[in-house]
Amino acid sequence: MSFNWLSTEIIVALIGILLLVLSSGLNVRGKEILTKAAVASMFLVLLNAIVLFSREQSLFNGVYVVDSFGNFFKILFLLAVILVLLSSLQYIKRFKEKICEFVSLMIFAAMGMIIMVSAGDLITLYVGMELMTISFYILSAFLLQNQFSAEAGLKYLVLGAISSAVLLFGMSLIYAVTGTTVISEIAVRLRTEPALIAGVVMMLAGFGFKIAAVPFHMWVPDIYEGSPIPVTTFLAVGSKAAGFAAFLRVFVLALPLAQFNWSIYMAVIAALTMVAGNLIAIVQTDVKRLLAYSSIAQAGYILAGLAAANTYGLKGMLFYAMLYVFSTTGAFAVTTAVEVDTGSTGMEAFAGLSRRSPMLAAIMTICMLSLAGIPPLAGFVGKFYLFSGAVQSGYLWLALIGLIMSMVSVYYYLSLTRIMYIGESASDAPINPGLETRLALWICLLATVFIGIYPAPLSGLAQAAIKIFI
Amino acid sequence: MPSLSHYLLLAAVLFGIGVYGVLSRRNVIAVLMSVELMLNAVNINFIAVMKFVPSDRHVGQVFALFVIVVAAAEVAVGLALIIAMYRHKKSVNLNDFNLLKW
Amino acid sequence: MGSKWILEYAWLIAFLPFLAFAIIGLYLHRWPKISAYLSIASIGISSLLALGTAFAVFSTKEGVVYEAAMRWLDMPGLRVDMGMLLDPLAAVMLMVVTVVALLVQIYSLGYMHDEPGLASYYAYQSLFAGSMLGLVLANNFGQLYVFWELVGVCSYFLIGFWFGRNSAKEAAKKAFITNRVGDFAFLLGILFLQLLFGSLNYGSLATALEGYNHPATLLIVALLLFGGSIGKSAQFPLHVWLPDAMEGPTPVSALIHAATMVAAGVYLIARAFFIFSSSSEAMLIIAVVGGFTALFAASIALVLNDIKRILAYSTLSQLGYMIMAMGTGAMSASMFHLMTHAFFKSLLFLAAGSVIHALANEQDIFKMGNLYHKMPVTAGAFIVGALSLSGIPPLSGFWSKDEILAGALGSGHIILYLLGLMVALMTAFYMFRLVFVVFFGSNQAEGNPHESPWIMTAPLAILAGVSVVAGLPGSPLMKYAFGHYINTPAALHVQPGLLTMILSTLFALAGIGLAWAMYQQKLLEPRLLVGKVPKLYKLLINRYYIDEFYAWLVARVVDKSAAWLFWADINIVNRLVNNIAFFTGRSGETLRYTEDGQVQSYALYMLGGIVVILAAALYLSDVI
Amino acid sequence: MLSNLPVLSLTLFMPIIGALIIIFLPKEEIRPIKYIAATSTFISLALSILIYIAYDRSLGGMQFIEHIPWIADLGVSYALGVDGISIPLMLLTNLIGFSAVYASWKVAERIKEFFILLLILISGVMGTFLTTDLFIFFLFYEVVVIPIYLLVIMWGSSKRVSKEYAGMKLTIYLLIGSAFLLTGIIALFIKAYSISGVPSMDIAALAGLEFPVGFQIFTFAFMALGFGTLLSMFPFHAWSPDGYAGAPTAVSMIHAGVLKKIGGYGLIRIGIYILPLGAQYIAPLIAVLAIGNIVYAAMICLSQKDLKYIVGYSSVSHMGYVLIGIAALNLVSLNGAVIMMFAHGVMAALFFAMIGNLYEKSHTRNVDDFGGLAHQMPRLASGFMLAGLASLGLPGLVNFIGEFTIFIGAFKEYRILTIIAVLGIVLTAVYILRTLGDVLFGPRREEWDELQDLQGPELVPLIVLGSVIILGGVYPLDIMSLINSGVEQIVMQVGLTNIQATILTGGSF
Repeated sequence: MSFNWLSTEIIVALIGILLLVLSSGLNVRGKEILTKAAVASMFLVLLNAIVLFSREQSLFNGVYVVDSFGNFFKILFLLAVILVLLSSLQYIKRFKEKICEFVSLMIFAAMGMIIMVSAGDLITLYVGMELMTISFYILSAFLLQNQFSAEAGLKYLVLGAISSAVLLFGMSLIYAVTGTTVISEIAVRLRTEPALIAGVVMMLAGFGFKIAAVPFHMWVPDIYEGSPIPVTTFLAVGSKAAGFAAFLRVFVLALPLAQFNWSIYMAVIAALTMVAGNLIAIVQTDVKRLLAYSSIAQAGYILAGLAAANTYGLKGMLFYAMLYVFSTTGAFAVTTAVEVDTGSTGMEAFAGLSRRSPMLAAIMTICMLSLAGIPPLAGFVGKFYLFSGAVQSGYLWLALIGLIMSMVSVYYYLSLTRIMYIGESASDAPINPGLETRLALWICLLATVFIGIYPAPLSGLAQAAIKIFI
Repeated sequence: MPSLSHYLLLAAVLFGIGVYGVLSRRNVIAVLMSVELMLNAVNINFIAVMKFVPSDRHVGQVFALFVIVVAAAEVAVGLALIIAMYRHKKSVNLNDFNLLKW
Repeated sequence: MGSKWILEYAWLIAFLPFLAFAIIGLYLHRWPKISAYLSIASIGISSLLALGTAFAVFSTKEGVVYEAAMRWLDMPGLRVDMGMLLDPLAAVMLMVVTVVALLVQIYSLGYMHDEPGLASYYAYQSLFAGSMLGLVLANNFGQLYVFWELVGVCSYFLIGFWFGRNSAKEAAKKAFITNRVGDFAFLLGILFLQLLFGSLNYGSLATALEGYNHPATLLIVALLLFGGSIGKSAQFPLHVWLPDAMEGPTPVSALIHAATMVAAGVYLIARAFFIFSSSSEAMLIIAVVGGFTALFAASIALVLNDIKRILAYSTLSQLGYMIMAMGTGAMSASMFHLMTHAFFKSLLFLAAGSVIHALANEQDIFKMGNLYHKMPVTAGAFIVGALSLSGIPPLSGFWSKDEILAGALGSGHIILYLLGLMVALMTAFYMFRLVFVVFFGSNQAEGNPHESPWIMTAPLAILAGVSVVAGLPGSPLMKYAFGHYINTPAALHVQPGLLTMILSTLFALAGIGLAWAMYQQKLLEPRLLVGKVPKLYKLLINRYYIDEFYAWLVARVVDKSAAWLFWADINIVNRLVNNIAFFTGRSGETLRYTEDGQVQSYALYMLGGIVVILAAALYLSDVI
Repeated sequence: MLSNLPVLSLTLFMPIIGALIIIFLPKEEIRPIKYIAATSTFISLALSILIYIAYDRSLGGMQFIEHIPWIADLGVSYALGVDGISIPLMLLTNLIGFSAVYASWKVAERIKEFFILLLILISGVMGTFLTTDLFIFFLFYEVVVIPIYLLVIMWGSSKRVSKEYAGMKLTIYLLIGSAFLLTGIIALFIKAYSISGVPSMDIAALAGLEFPVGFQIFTFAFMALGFGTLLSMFPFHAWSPDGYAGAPTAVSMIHAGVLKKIGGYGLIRIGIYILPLGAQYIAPLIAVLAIGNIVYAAMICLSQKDLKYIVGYSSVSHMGYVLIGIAALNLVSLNGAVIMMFAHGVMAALFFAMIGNLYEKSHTRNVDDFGGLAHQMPRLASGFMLAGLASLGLPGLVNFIGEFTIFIGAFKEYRILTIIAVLGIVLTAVYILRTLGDVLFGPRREEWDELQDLQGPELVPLIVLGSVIILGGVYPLDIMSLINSGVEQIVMQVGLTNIQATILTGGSF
């Protein structure tokens, strides 16, 4: 029976729905406990997903596939949602009685991502993507009273809809050329013709929107800045990873380079993304917006792996996506804690953080440096994989630009570090982020350091996950 | 008898009109409607291809249906957000929604 | 053969002072007296060893040559040993250095008795003695260079011993830097030797050089090596540091800046004579430089008033003499003069020091006078030294100077010979100008000068005695033994004839007479003479404006260009970096404004991006 | 006994262990924090001296090897090993690390954080010299960048430029240089993979491969840019004087003393060893730039008034010697480059320790503010004097060995350039003696009468570093034979021949 293979998906959906159902009639306190229970059960799902990592099966005539690639990302999304929720339990108290809706939407978004990466067919992919995206529209605007949040939701919706339309148009053109939407069959029936190229380019744009590649990145800073921080975090780590996973599966499996060499466009886009993201980040003064631009730059690095489209590159993408979860969540979790304490995410809110809470400052610094690719943190190994892949495919220039831009990025990360370490804070009271956030922070910190120092396990996992492409 | 390329051309034109609407209209509801045009262009493609390309007979139809459903959901959320935004700004003009920038 | 064993221990001669230095520096700096005794004891033992070594070396008719070495710096392609080459040349130098150093150190006990930094003074003295002896012992250029620099730094420390005085500070710096300029050339010379012959050992080089036939290269190498001599022996144009070096304590001037260290340049030429002599052009240049310095310095000495500076210029002049002799090929004559000069010039300095000491650091000779009666021993010693320096027979200076003059004549350099005579006359004049003004003049010194304590006069007496007899080994009385031992096949050895001797003596006597006439009998008023040639006097008293020229060079050329380069570093190199950073930030600032908050412009970027990519893709792929 | 223990790991991680212990100490426990820092660095120092003694020179090659496969698909191993080139630099690191702890004894603010960062820094620097794996090498190199930044901005000082500017410039400049380096490393790794079919980051294994000439030139250029920046190769030196001026004493000591040397070490161990043909092609250009270092920076020193700038620019100048030694690519010159790195490290560290001490007490570093300090502070003066004399290459001090050997070696390849380089010894003498004279000598100045001379812990840097300067200078045979055993192996293996086609003379292979 096929449903046995879908245990993760089913349980996640059930948790999301149950959360909604059970919450009705509970008071705020009860809802808070319920959300914690939901997070705990998500953790069990995560364990389950880890155990079932190596399962492989194609379901429903190939419309839905269970493979190690999908399983890798399932683990990633579950980790991400758990970490994000853990780190935001303090933050989301402000939603009061809507807290369960919020959490359940987060879980649905994760569900959408899971479907997206397991799709064996463009239709499934689209549906999963929309589940995720529509959840995010709502989540972005979850602070409805807040103009920024509402505006972010609306902007995301308009732009997201446009990008969906573009993506769909691309898919329809591919369908026109091949007559199929099953990903594994497209490759077989591919013919080089203008419609194919148009289709590929439009799909590239559609996925590019999700992963925030230049010039499809414009929504990112606004939406990241306006949304509630947990949503921003999940957008950054989850939505982006899902975008990459789908991107990867479709482009590498369905669109062989021999038919149409999309690799070079990827490379150029990757380079532009790194440059633009990092350069604009330099002048930012709001930490959320800064991290938004930084996440654009990160997308550029990961895209370099896709442009390479070889073992190192793909492995690097998976590797990087995973470590990106820890590093970014860690950075955002600190931001959340600071926001909860000071009510602001401006850089000045971080002043003197190292005196108030040395651990928070240290974690923020370490996570950011991991994003910048400073060893011995995880980001360095990830970049090493990605750029090794790029060099192997002949994109030495891309590697050079990427590495130089990484170093440029250190500038703004260190600017924030400087504020944290030598800035003068108004109050000297320590920030208490709460037990769950602490847990999330320590997980992020330890994972970032551990992966950086001993990357072999994660790299082995990534290796296993990409075997469908080789 | 129109061939596939005619349909594709039609879809492309429709998509183009949608794009134009998206870029030029200031009313956010009109923009959403333009997006619907773009999605409809996609649907035309799917249906036409299904008719002309000899394989997987029903996929195009199914896809189009999904698109329609999802688009409906999207619009539902969209309208809700527009109302929320209208409460803040007393406007549905996209140009006014620029608190978030730079 | 019984005394040969001592040669194996000759390294102790240099080692003991080093040991004393280390012990004083590490443990004894709080006990100045003990430091002093330790230092004197070590140099005392060294001088005994040096005498023993000399006996052993001169025990055979031809002179014993003994070489030993240990590896110091060793790798394929470069080997520098710490070794010792004992031959008559080294033996003579060892004797000279140890004896003078010993006497100076004893003398210093009196001269420096109430000095707070006595321990460090003796530490530097020991370090100097060790380095100088190491230099003498060296069997290769690498080692020579090492100790060459070390004596330089000792000189730096000792000139600047009274570091609280700005003048001493400046003089020390000047000495070191000027020497560095010479060493620049010297080091290049060494580099050439290593490059050309693959070795720095004297013996190997001499062998290698025999088959070498490349006069232009040899000329360059010889001149570069000579650069070291110019610096260390203060030849023109690098002579400027030596007069200033008189800022140091007088015993230091006696030891380092008269007798030993400054003679190292001469010793270098003697040691490397096989290189110099193989390039006749180089020899000529050396001779000319030496001769010129001799005359030039002597001319300045004529007009100065500072007792130590007069002696300093005299040293310059005499060093020029020695260098000139080397240039004419009269190597042994030059070395002979080096030896005698070491004795009588240190004698002169120590005697001058005794005077200065007695007069509470007064150095202007016209503020002295009639000291003969108050300081008889000092005066006597000084006069012996002055006579010897002037070349009055049978004092040591006479023999050595005559050999140099004979060498110049014998090698056919008539002009140099005449120049030498001229210098002899000038030397006698300025020395006896000094003698008459200081010891016999009618002026009365201020205060109540009295004879120095025995600890100072005893070394004077000994040195005076040595100055008298040191000429004997080079005289007919000992059958020119000096020239017999210290010789190389390439060197010229001319024994002065009777005529030369008489001529030079006459010139010296003429100088003395002139001084007597002008300063004792006042037959000729010096002021009138000055009035006759005011410009010449001004030129002389300003030392030919050479110091001013260097000061100008440093301030206007070196410092100006340094300031300019710093400006360039800040405004070009640094600004470039800053500008790159600035433009990076600036472009971020510019790009930032693409995010104008307008959804539709975002959409425009997206859709425009698609169009561009699509156009590029269609254009690049050959489907249409 | 030594062979059974992972002695290199122990040496390497001792400071980190110290840092970990300090993390768990309350920040008020000032004395234990300092003692732990001192103890852990002392253990490392003692171990490295032990390694120095126990290393078998007749055998040569890598010894005390530790090898644990680490990342299989990148061919990375946690591989440690030392040879004649790395031992002196490891020793240098620990000498300076130990001294730096004492030079920081009087740090007043955030003592706990300071020593944690300092210890991490020491371990990081050491790691680059101990590893035989290219990946780990780069990893350790970059590990140190961030602690340095934090140390500069938190404990640095602002004079001509602010410490924030100096720290940021230093960090970003070096990181961008390292981007080129890393690109080179990746290119090398990928190329080697395609040649041998096995991914490997082992330096020796990479050196065993024959890379095409064009690739070598290209990659070496990248590495030269990366390492050259770190070595403050003209004109990429702009970070160096400002950085040292802004940094706290211990960082200046470690940065100028050891960190910079990673550049030279990398050029030899990675550049020349793996890419000999590329090295030969690029070398003349490096030699020319080296002259830029030597003369240009020395000239600028003449116009400086801030003590730290003087030493900062002088270290740029001295790196020119190292560079020309490396560029000459023969046994003697490379030997000279290695010993010069060691010598300059000790000297610069001593200099900065003395300056730091003086600054701590007088709150100024301007030469004109001082004069006659030898009256009040004879010990400090002797420290200054020793460092200064070492800096100007006085025989009997270890720097002379480096300069002399480099000149001898370089003169074989570059006549004119070496002659200009030798000019450096004159310029160095001028600015060093000027500075020393103006600071230490001259009439006593009343305003500094209350300054305390060095005492207690402050003496440690002077004694430790000073004795090494003298010992190395008086008896260079031992350390040179060690260095030679390492350099000889590299030179023999890559078979460096006379330079034929080069970037300056043109020509092709």
